[in-house]
Amino acid sequence: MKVAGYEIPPVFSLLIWIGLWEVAGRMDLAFILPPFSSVLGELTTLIVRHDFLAAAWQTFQAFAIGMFFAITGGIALGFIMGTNKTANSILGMWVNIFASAPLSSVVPVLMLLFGLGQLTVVVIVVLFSIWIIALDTYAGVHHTSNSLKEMGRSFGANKTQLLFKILFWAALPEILAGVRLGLIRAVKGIVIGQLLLSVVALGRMFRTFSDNFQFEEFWALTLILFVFALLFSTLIGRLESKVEYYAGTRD
Amino acid sequence: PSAFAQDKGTMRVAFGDVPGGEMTNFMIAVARAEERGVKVETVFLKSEDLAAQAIVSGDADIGVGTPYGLIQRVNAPIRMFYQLSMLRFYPVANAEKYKTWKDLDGAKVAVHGRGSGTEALMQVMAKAHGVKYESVSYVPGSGVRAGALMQGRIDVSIVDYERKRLLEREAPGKFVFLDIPDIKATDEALYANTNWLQKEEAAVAILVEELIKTWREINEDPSKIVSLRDKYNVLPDIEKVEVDELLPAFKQGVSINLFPSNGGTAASVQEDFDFFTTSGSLEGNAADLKVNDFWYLGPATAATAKLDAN
Amino acid sequence: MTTTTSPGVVSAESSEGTAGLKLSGLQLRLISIVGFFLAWEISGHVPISPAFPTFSGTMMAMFEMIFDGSLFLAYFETLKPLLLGVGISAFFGVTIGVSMGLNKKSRWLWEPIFVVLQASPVAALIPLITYAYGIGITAKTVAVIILASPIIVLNTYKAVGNASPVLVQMSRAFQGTRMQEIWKVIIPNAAPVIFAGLRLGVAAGFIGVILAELLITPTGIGDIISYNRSIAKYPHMYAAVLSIIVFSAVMVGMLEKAEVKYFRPEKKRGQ
Amino acid sequence: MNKAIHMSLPDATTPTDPSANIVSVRGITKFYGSDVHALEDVNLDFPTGQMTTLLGPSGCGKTTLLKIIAGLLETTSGEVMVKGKAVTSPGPERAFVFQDFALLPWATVTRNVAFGLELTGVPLKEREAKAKSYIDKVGLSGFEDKYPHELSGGVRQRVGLARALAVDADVLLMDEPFSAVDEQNRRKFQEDLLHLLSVENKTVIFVTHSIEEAVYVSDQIVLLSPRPGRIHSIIRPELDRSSSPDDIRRDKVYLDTVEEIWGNIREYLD
Amino acid sequence: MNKAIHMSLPDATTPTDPSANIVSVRGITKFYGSDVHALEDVNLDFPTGQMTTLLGPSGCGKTTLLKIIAGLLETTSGEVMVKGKAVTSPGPERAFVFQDFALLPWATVTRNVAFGLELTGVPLKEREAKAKSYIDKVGLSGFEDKYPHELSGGVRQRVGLARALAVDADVLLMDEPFSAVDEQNRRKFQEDLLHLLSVENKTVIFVTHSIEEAVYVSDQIVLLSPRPGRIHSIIRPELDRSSSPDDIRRDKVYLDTVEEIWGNIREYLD
Ligand SMILES: Nc1ncnc2c1ncn2[C@@H]1O[C@H](COP(=O)(O)OP(=O)(O)OP(=O)(O)O)[C@@H](O)[C@H]1O
Ligand SMILES: Nc1ncnc2c1ncn2[C@@H]1O[C@H](COP(=O)(O)OP(=O)(O)OP(=O)(O)O)[C@@H](O)[C@H]1O
Ligand SMILES: [Mg+2]
Ligand SMILES: [Mg+2]
Repeated sequence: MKVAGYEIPPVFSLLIWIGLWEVAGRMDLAFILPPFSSVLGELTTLIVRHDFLAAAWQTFQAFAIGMFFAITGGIALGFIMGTNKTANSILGMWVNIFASAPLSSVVPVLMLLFGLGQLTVVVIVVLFSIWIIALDTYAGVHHTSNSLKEMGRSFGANKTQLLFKILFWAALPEILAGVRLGLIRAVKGIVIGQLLLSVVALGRMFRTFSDNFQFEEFWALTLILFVFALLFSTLIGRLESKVEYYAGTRD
Repeated sequence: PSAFAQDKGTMRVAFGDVPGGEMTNFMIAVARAEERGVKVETVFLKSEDLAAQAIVSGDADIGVGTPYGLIQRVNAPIRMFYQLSMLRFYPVANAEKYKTWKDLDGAKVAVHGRGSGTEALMQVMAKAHGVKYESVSYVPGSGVRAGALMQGRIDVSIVDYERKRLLEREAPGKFVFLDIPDIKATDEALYANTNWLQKEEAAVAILVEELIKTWREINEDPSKIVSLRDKYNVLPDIEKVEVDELLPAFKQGVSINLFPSNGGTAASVQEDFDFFTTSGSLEGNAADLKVNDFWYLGPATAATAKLDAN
Repeated sequence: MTTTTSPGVVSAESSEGTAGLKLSGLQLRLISIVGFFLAWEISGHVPISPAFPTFSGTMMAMFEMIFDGSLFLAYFETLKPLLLGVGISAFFGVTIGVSMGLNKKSRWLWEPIFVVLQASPVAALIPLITYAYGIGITAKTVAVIILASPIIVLNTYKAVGNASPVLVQMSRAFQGTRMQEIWKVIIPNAAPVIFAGLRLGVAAGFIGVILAELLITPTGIGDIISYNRSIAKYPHMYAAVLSIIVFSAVMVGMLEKAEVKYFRPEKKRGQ
Repeated sequence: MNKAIHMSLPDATTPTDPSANIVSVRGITKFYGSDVHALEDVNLDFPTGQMTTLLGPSGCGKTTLLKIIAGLLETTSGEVMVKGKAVTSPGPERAFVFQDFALLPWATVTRNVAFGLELTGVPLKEREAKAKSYIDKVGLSGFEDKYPHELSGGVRQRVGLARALAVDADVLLMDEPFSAVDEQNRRKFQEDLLHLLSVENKTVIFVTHSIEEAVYVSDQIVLLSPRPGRIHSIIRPELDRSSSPDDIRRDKVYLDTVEEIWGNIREYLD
Repeated sequence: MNKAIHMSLPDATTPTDPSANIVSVRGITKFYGSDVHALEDVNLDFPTGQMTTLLGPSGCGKTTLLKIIAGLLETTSGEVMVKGKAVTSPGPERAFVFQDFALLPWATVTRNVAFGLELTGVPLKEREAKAKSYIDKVGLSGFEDKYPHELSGGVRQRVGLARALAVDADVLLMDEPFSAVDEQNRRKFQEDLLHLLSVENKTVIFVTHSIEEAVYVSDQIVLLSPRPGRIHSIIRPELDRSSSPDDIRRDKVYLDTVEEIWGNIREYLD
């Protein structure tokens, strides 16, 4: 949008929304919505609290471990589906079901199976993100142009070379897109899991804050999570744009 | 004292709630038990049924709640062994619309959960006053119900004494608290698997002793809750609002006999049977139920005897 | 009928000419389903945990709930906020998305906020909904809306924004008005992607409604799950979870079929 | 005729007879943004009823020029006259045939062919009848109810052609209409097109990369220089179009013209 | 030479001299699945050092035949002999040039050209030196560090050609190498290719849709009939390749051959 001849980047429209929030908060329209400025104020005190740091660290650990398994597992799954027809017709169905299943209903069951500790949270991260990574990887492998594969074979590539010198790189843009979506889903999964179980720290904080009507803290915590999710997806988005030039040039 | 500091076993306690000021007395007792060599790990789950599930599946050793229905239905070898607090709930209604129990005919009521003590209480009262609710909906968490009440989203509910204080403080005059007869029933108890209780007899004995000791101390002088919390540095992270509430809350709690001082007896269990059969959580006739099918009173009896002897 | 290489005897599924004994995709899938249930049954007998029922037990519980009607009642309860929420999200989401695709100012205003909502764990806000919208169907509908609408808006916006410039030019070259361009070219052109967005919206809405039923007030399927857990009737709990997964898979699958049937004739042929 | 090929640099000041030239462009310059200079002062006349080809190396601005004539792009300066009147937007007297066909994937062949009429509000019955007649004319009978994805490239382009013919414009603008059609069908299509145009009496402005195609189909060939596109030369191959396609392709004039143009273009290639 | 064009139907029983024909195919039949019959009993010889073109209507099985020769597809029956030995998989004596170039989008021109060598384990230094020499030969000097997306179609195909040349195979298999290159650059490329091959002494099997291209570049043209592909005829245009490209294109033999093939193919078109 242009104002007085200057191009204003779209992100600035967020400022309008934040402004509305601030006004609504100051007018006391709803008691759950404190002014944005006081949320920001709470933000600084929140992030130095040691229970927050412990909670964040614990959550991040589960997140990192889970993502590691989801990424490796998802890519492997995608490659198996992309290179083997039989595997695809079996796995494809399951992956598609789980990718769109209401996993929030599974969370109560997971605790029964994986206990009360970090393991459950790790499993939630994996469960929320692995399917989309597998699907995207599969799409990348599946759509790798036939002539690229044939090129490899005609110049004498063996299976390993085909996989690591051609297929992997050809599928990379889709893999990265899958990882980005997987990360977003994992963050959502962690929040859903912690809200439903309160096993791990952040969920506990959410619950405490909302029970005690501490809405500044509540929004501050939400804001941190949002920023975290956006940060991660932007980072992966950066990587993605680095390989974008060749995602567009092939069929 | 060093002789006591040796390892007496580990116990994992599963709460059906997030940590809050109302757990301070329990955590003090835990800290004292730890001084005597019992290691206690705590997990905080979203709801009581999750805690029960953790005990059933063996993920935790001790649960917090009143799983009468569970014990009767699943035939699980689970027994309660320590009575933590008495049922103290306060039916509340929007003062603009309702004044007495009689007005509640055809009202929409929100309680904690299906089969919960809160539902039981509301149903018992309805029966007693001959009214019929239009619907009963389930809204877990006294805090949530209090919030919804303040927002005018619900008009009739039932809250714990802590939220009652909150409602009185935040919106004086807006709500009426309906009177209920003195009810003698357990709100929260500790329970565990019988095998585990036998295996960890020593550790359980220590924990129960410290619980009773602490409960008695606080019943004698509620202000001790603050000094003991500082001394043992329990729940250092609870919110400031909760810290401020600590003393008044416990003072009032003591004044209404919230904290039984002997950990449960055959008589208190019998009272539970009366209440929970009326409410429908337990099936059958109160007189036919056997204490030993639900409670393992050994540790509490022993500890009371020991402490009384001193 | 003596050689396997002669044309005509091999199923069309297999690409290689000699695969007379190969199983079709459908058969493989059925086998994998049976295998899954078998593994479940066995591990239920082991047992993994006292709270892990067998498959047969779960199915018994499922039939019990089907025959006493409680499952249908529960679905009725669950589908109300779901359909309402998805319907509202679809109406406003598509409207906002189309306006974003057609109008720069609208895009400037809405795009960042929906990108943020899409990328963030908005589920965290569900506990707050109760304070704002109470505990009834409104709150649950709102939960569905906040989860379902970002994906619907963004898909619609992308579809409309990326409307084939060649087709738009074609419409202009034949003196189509702006309205004709929008209604006869841009929207039909975007329809498949918009519909795909609705499908994703339904999937997100399912997550939202279950979450709301578990977090706000237990009704419908969420109530079956949490109530049966609280009284340790684990087979019933598992039956409810299984049924909702199957139900959503079927529903999303049907939407996908409809999408292919009505919007993507080229895909239908290809498969 | 002695001199088979006329070459001339156009002269903007020469008064042209508006009835002889249905389309004229005057002093057209086009910039994309501030630094892509696509066309520089192009002056051209398109004689009524004739076929003019725009030829030149890739990126020289052929498509740009054609779209400016169609009214789909604005000029930076200069103007387009159609039947003596300056125009800046698409009009009923011009119809466009797109390189990549631009068919509606969700519409049948009949609806696609009738789409131009649909946009101008012709009633359903009438436009379907009209579409049908052009479907027959371009040799698509039997394909009426098919969808574009069921057709091969050559057939799709015939649909695009029928659509342009159906609106009954005087001028057909074609941007590399055969580039997505395979070589052999293309050759057939060229012959069919010439035949059709001899019956329909249209003015055609045609963009192509193929020198042979240009020489084979055109009355007038405009050779453009690389970016910024300027007119390099205008060539009028005086072929005897009454002879058979095969004879034309071995005609000395044809071969000379191809060779000459090739000689001119070759220097621009990479 | 009196008779410019030899036409013959191949005879599978004629004994052929294996040293004269580097590649031979015998009785090749190919089904895709059970109902797509792509090729039917194809027998062909490819003389060493010569350029053979496969020509035929779309879908007649040209690509299929070429891929079978490359060892990329299995036959349903029949066999491919390379240097007298039956082969069923790709081998170092054959190199493929792809219609859509098949370049690695993430690799520079140098790495792409050296990719065939990389796969066979040639050390980095050596293969880069070799790649460089072929990059120069196909006229790509200066493009070494560019990525495919930065190149035009014509330039990309030169990279594909250099890659095939770099592995030093005896036989080059080319599937419509120019179809994605624009017409004018294509013509230039044809000339360059002929020149390059006269130096390199390769056997080339070439698929194309363009009759002119086939006649212009080939020693031997194999005309295939529509699906299932069978050999329709084999034509050897005896052109004098020492004359200039422009002269060749107006040579009577050239024009006659084009016309004749066109006459044959035309009947198959839609
Ligand atoms: N929308 C645009 N923005 C910026 N530059 C453009 C745009 N469209 C075309 N150009 C540039 O303008 C020049 C002329 O483009 P145009 O498409 O008219 O060429 P052309 O002669 O049709 O090329 P081709 O033979 O490849 O179709 C090219 O250099 C092109 O890169
Ligand atoms: N993988 C495949 N599965 C089934 N049918 C195929 C497959 N590949 C090719 N065909 C069919 O086999 C026939 C021959 O195909 P091929 O690609 O060899 O033809 P072509 O002569 O190269 O055609 P074009 O000139 O269009 O490139 C075609 O009818 C095609 O549809
Ligand atoms: Mg162009
Ligand atoms: Mg082919």
